[in-house]
Amino acid sequence: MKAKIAMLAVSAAIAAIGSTTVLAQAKEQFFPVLSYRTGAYAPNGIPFANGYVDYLKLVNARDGGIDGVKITFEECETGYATDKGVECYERLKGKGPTGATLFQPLSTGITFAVTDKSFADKIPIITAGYGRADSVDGTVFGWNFPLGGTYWDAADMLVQHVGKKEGGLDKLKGKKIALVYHDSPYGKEPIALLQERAKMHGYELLLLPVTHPGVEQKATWLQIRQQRPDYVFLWGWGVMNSTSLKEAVATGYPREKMYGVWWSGAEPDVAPVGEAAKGYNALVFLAPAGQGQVHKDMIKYVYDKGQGTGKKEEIGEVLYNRGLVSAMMGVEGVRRAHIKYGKKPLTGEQVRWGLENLAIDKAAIKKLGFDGFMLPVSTSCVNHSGESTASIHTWDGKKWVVGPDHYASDQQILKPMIRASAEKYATEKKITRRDCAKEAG
Amino acid sequence: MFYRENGQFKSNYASDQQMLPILQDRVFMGLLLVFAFGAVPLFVSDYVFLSLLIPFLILTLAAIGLNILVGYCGQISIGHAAFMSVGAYAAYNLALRLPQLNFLVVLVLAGLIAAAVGILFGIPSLRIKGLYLAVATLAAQFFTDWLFARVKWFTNYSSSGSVSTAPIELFGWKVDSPAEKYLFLLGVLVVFTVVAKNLVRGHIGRAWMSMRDMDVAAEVIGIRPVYAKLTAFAVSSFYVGVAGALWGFVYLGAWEPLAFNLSLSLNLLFMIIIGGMGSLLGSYFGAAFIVALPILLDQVPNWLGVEMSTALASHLASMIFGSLIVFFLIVEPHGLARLWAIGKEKLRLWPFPH
Amino acid sequence: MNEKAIEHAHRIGGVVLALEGVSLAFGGVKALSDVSFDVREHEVRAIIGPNGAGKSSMLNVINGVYHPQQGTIRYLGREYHDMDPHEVAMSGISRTFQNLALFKGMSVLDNIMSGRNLKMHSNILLQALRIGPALREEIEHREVVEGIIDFLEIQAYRKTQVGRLPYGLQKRVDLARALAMEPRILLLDEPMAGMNMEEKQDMCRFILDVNDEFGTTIVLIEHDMSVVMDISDRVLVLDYGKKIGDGTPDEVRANQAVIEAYLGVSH
Amino acid sequence: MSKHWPVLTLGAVLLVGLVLPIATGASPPGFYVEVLLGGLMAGVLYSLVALGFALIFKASGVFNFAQGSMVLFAALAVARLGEQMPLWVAMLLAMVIMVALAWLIERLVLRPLVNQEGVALLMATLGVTYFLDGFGQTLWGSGIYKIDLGIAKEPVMILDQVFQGGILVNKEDFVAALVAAGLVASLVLFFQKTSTGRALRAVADDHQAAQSIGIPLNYIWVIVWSVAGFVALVAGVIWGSQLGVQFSLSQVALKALPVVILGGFTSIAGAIVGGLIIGVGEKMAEVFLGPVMVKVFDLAGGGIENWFAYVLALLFLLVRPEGLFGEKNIDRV
Repeated sequence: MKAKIAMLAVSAAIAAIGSTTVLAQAKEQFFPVLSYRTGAYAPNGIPFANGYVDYLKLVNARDGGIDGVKITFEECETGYATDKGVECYERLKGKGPTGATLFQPLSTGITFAVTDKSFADKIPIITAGYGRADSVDGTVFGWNFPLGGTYWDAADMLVQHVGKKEGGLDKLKGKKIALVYHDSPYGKEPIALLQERAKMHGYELLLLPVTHPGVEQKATWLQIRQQRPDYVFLWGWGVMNSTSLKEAVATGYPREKMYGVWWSGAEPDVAPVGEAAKGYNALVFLAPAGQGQVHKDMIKYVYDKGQGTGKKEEIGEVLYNRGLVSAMMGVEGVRRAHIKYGKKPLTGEQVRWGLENLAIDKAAIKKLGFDGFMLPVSTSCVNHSGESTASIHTWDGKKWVVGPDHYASDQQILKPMIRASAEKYATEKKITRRDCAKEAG
Repeated sequence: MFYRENGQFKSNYASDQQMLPILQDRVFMGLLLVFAFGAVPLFVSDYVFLSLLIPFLILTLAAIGLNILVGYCGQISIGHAAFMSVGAYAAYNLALRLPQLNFLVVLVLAGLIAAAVGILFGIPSLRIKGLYLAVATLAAQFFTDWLFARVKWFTNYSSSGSVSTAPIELFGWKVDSPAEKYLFLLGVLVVFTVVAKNLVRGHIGRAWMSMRDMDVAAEVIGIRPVYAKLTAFAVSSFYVGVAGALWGFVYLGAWEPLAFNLSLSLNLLFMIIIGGMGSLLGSYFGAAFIVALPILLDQVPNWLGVEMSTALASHLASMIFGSLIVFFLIVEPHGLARLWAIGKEKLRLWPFPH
Repeated sequence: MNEKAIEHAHRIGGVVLALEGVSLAFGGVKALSDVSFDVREHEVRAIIGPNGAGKSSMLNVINGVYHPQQGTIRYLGREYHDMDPHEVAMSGISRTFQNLALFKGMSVLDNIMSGRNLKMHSNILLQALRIGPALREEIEHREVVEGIIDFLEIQAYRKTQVGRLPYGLQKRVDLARALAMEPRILLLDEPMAGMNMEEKQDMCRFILDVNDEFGTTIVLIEHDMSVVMDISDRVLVLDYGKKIGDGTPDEVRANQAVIEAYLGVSH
Repeated sequence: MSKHWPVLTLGAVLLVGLVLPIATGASPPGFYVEVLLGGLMAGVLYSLVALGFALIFKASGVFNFAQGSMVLFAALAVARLGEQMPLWVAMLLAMVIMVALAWLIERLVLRPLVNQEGVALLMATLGVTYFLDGFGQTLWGSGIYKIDLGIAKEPVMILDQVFQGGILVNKEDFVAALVAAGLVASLVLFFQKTSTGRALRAVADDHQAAQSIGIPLNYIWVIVWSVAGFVALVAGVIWGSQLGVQFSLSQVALKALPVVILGGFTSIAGAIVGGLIIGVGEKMAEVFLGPVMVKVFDLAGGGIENWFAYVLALLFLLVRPEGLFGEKNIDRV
């Protein structure tokens, strides 16, 4: 008797939780949205998520969906925590008539965790400007798309930039570069490349990890003051960035010699320091701050109708724009796949083909309203990232000013590193490489 | 009416000392096991396996481990995720460096390594008590957080500091699908629960409980505090270490040191307090509660059809979670297991309450 | 003297426990100063004195809870100084407590079983699997404990959590736990405090039976003078941590210092 | 004298640790003084937060894990209210909110849980933590906000005649440390000199005795939690002005935990001295010991300050379980 009641209760509870997946055979494409609007990284997570979600809304409002297929989406709060992110992934992967289209985990830690799952679930993972550097290799990482560049690209470009400032990469010999990094997979990714380059050019690399969430950096900057490195590369996220700048001010380290990765160069990073952060530089890739055609559309079709996710005045911030671009690339992947599979809701596996055959050229960018906000991207089965190019922008105390130079990572250095690292992963996981030539045929 | 022990006489001490002396309990347990092993895999979705049942099983194991230390031996630890991480990294390195080892052997060895570390961090318990000890156990938490992030050998020189594991294989059985993982974990948990039950009702269990209830008196009747406390730390860390290895290998698959941070430790403590200190059953209840509650709270607005931003939903969930913790502590400080026992007591008398 | 008493007097043997010049202080407060006394095999030895006289401290010194700053303790001819309580317990001295120190979260049975812990040796692995020696051990010791339960007439409460029992029964469980250790010397710290007349009589009977049937030496702290004078062979009187009298009940009753100490306090 | 050996040993070890970098020439003197000052300034703040812990523990036996969340909550209140009104009004208003919060916590959490075990109370404060984190962010938002105390952020160089390269002092840090030190001093005075303060200590020493001389316990608890709220407010404003007001503030308070165990849960002097020891100790360890460890063990970066304080406190407790100034516990049977 009691057993029966208990069993009924258990099965009812399990059924209740499991049954949220209502299968409606509608003409809809489901986009899961992993975001973090709470916790230590919320100040950065919010604008990004707003941009991401707004773009999906815009596509529906302006174009009536992707080629007539309506976008549905659901947000899931990860709090930038890996286990919560995995739970969100599991919760959302089966939703929608064709399952989740693609995931953008927005955390390197979550990316690492779901990469393993992608092989079984056959759902692409876009990590635009983050994620694992070796996942460029599409023959091993069949489902990862580090579009626009990885941290190895970023680190490579920064070394090139400081080399240029010194008057040639050979001038870096004997110099000291400090990497102040978020002590997580995200912050550790660039180390391998910086070490490789250090071997080539003979600079000394100083590694200074900062513990999550990064509010305690006094000792780190005392060490910088003691060691007096020629350059400081900043690989921070959230509050860590502003704290680093604040400590740099406090220890008198010149901001002009500090270079952030593209996640360390947005408004929330410099705003708390304000005027004192003047001269600080960061990589900017794809989307700097500002407004263009897409933003006008956004205001017209979404915000003026009261459908906006965030505040109107925050449209055009660096992280907002990055959210827009990330969403756009996912949408374009689907649009591309429509060519092969028809204009209907697609599965993750079908979308992968679209993402592997992305060809967003200058004309397409202009048409999409992103003129001036991103550079062309094209991918292939072998190369899941596309060319990575970026510039440096500098905080002038009030706004970000983009510098004139474009940098591209040196494939001669990166390719063998990617190959070796992907090989190691393949061996560990017992994965056989895809044969791209065969698949194309 | 159905739940009666009248007429069930015990003719010898052996039968009186059984795990479940009452017939109805044995039947119920049998049915439950049949249901859990046989029926659940048939109708449960992958999502429920991966997000609810698998974490529930692993965390129950960890909660039993922590309960042995806190609930049975009375030594508070707020840094127990440290031993989970020791177990996880030990298992990772064993599996990596000795690939021919059977995974069960890896598990046990990982547990033993965690136990050794547990004993090390348990030494202060011989000198300090109560909340001092509790805060001191944070040393284990922060030290292991640091250790696995910094010493490259532990992560096999992974450039990102993140490690990932290959699927488990047991005697040719590839534990891969959610249902298989569930069955494997359920098996492990059942074995470990029986072992824990044996320990706590054996003389070592009495030694632990006597330490908890009145340590001076325990020593006066001949129980060695060093032995009682350190075995509790060892057994507890062993359990938690095994749970950590499973958390890494079966649930996460890939992880970084942050996966075993302070909030996991605190969650483990919540589990045993909400579930019931000094109760194995309570560990199950507590783990179920703590695993399911945030997920349920996350989805409630969805079910109700209320449009709500995820941020607000998650803040509300946090508030409700916090309030429920306080509420439970006020209403039933002895946890859900006590409520269960009271219910059973009532059932024993039903329908004649006098 | 009746026959039983004579027989009892014959059984009393040599000195098993002797304390010499024991002093104990906490910070500046002296709990015991230069106290010496001995205990003989099979006797019932009482320690009396007003509140704060140092009686409980005396027991704590004997079983190693406190380590005296000065003085020696000689037990079975061996001198010990910094023995820990569990070592003292191993050597055959057990005790009950003034303010019930039972294990409140455990059942009556488990409380008493824990008194057998020092005689149980199966290793942790065997216990985990509960096989072979571990299981046999549990059953063997359970039998002994059942004997004690019968002896103290608490059969009905075996599975009850000890915290839920009335005070008088808890005192009995406390005694049962101490007896389960099969001690050579049993220290009883106010075994009858807070009991009514009937309960006291029961307890007296139990103490004497233990002394008779098991031949256990008993050291007893008690406030109730009539009880003390009735059942003890020799009485030690403490006041402010000092020994003011020692001898048979009759001798002590006649001791001027003792009378003054008692008159000065409460009676 | 002999029973003070753990304290003396600790002193000796710390002294050697202090002298070593400069004696071995590992650090130029100017830089050394900078590290020392940095440690002291951080230490004063640790002392302040530790004082919050010690106060509540002393008066109500609660180990208040919610201290960090109170810091965040107070800072958020000041920052968001400060957008609407002058800063000092915002601070006053925030103080009123903190008192109300203290009253609510007493009413809804502590009173129903009176006489529960320490660990249950600890968990209850964890529940309060979750609640406050959610509530604070719902009420005030989860972005990053500013508190501008109007102190210049540029560092100043002092004593550049004495030391080569001079000593860099951050004015903001310096002011913060001064404020914290002032607050610590005034709290100590409050407890030693005022009648309410003495009543609080009476409660701490003996609940029943305090009640019997007519001090209402509930009233005392509200006061203590309000004082803790005030401490949180000041800490929140100081840290918030330095780091920006955002969620991570709640975690800075964790830094004060080793201070509390090192100093003794109930000791005000312990909180102060412990804070300074740990502030200086961890900075010294990170800057001077860290690089050595990285070289010797081939580590991926230092970061030993995260556990250094805990391990230091733990080792000390091993030889002296009651902490620096805690009261010794004698088991009674």
